[in-house]
Amino acid sequence: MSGFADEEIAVDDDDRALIAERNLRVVEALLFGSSEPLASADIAVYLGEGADVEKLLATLAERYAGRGVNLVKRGSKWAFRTAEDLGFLLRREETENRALSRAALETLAIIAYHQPATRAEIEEVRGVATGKGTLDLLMEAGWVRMRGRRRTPGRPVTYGTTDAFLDHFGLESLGDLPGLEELKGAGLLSSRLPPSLQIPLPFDGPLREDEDPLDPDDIDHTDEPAEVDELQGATHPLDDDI
Amino acid sequence: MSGFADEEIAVDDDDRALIAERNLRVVEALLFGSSEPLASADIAVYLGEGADVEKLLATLAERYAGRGVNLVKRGSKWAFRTAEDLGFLLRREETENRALSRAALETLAIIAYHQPATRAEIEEVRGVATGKGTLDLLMEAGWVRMRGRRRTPGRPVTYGTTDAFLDHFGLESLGDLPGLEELKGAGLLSSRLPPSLQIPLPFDGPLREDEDPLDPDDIDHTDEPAEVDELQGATHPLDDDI
Amino acid sequence: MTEPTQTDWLQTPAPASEDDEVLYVDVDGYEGPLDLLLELARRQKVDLAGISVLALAEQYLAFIETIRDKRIEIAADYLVMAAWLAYLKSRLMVPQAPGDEEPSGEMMAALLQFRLKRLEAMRNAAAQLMNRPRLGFQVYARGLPEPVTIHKRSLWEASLFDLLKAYAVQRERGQQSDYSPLQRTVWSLQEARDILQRLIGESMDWVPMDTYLAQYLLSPEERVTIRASSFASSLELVRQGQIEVRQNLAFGPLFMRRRSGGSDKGDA
Repeated sequence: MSGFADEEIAVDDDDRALIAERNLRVVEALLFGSSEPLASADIAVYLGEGADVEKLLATLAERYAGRGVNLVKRGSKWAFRTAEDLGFLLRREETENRALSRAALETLAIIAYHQPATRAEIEEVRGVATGKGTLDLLMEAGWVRMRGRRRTPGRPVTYGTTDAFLDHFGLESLGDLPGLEELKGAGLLSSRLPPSLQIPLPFDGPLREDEDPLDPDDIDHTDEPAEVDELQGATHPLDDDI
Repeated sequence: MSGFADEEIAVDDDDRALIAERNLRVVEALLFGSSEPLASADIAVYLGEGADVEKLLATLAERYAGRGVNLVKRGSKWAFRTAEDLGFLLRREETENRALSRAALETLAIIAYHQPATRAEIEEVRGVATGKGTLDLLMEAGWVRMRGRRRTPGRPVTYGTTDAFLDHFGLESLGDLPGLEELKGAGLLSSRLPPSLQIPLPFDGPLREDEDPLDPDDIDHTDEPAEVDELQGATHPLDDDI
Repeated sequence: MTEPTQTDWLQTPAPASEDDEVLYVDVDGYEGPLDLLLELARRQKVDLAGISVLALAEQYLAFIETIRDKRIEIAADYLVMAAWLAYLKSRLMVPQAPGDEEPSGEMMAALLQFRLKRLEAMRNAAAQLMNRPRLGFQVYARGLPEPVTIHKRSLWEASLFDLLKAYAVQRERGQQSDYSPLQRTVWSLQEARDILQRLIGESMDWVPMDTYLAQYLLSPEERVTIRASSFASSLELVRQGQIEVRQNLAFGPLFMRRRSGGSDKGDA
């Protein structure tokens, strides 16, 4: 089988085709079974000397093009890989119900009542520093969004709640959040609080006068820019309707 | 995509062909990506409701017939495996590091050909006591499982082979066991004397009438309870499908 | 003859001995007595169907005898088989008497042949199985599997009550820095007694208790504890004969003065 060209033995086309087909099968099996991508030299040792490994690989890659699995070249090595458009098959999403941490709950509550609120304002009420992770988590949950930037020195980002927030907590609008007297009435706030304690009127409408739109690269600061973007986009048309 | 026939919406042949081709790619990618055999139910969840998984599998198996990699059926599951005839080429140098003892080998063969078989029946064929270690080893290898308990005094555990056994030895079903017909003809699959009229065939399906399910704490006797459990669980729904 | 044979082995007398020359085999190499018998049968170099069961039994018994002569420990099941074979031999050599309920020698021989054939068949089957193109030896699964990775997405849970409570707790916490809880003064009996002694001093005039204590009774919160402690202390002072106490009418003012002349008891 090897070196038939050198030996100048007349091999008719049928035989050549047979040999090529057989070699293709070997290459296919080798690549399939190998635990790492293979270089053409790795494959050559399994074939007759006259075999054109590169050509066999190209033929095989062509045959697998458009299939569920493709033969791809990575650097100088070859491997079978799931077709890119079917990558979703390899990822499965599982949802898991988890209770929100106290820190996240507190931060969310402050944003809900004090929005638009900057991180410094949240920290002022909470009395402790708020980790970036907490805000990220609330944004990932889809309940908090970045609204804009406050027109004050440092231009801090202002945070607000989303429609998903209203939806989750069964509120028609922020106006449904109970006020001071209602909280007292529900026994959640002590009636002995000084009269100086006020609860602000939260606001989740369009940007206020003291807010600038987000900078274009603010979006990149989040882990899931697409989602944040979408939430922001979703809020505005509704505000117009109200 | 699902139930289009019922809805009597005219779907032309081109669309059908497109859907089938896409489904084939999905099936191909799933099976190619997995090192373990997959049941058609595992695959069905990734396809439209109307998809005929068995037919897709048959089509795919046909396409890969004669190739370096074949789609093979192992029990009730399917997997891509390198072609058997290329074995001599692909054979790896590394020898069996864990050669099975003669006792384990004989025990495995007896279970395969006589299943469901109790330990007493295995011992009767071999004429010698079978150590617990031998059965444990075979179960650990994933080739043998506890099926249930025979409805006879003492309620002995019955043993059978697994889909992994079929996969390892390249058998589509127990009917492919080498020499099965000859052994059956010679009456050697009987656990009794030759004059006995019934010649049982090995059987790895659901529990028979003379078998009870395993007791809940039987599972704890094995080193890998989850596997035994899973293997058992996996067999039943598939048997119903066929 | 439907019962398994193992029980039969136990019902037989001790074996007779006989010599044979082929017995250089080591019992350790065998997977039990049936395996040994199979090996001996193979040495007859005929198909198992054509073996002489009688010769086989004799060879086996001779083998066991040699082992015992060498005082080598031998597993009990070899001895059980020897006993059964000795019985088989005796059944084969003595014609079956009419009315004999025991299985005939021929039946027992057929049983042995069957068991040997079956064991050999299983042994061959095992070899055939192992010669198949096995997964991981000649046949391969995907070497670079692409397993399904599961992304866990958290679905956060919180109720409106949790939210409101979290808010309220924080607002209250914020206010607590301005709040100083009232320190309620409690006069101890000893304290009241010291004060009374000091105030009454050497005064021999009847003076209402509240007058003595006027400067302390200005703060309404402490009025009760001062009065109570002072009254209790005054009773003790009266008991000790230091002061006298007088009250003209119920709930009227309580007058006190120094008792003249030391330790005599006064009336309340």
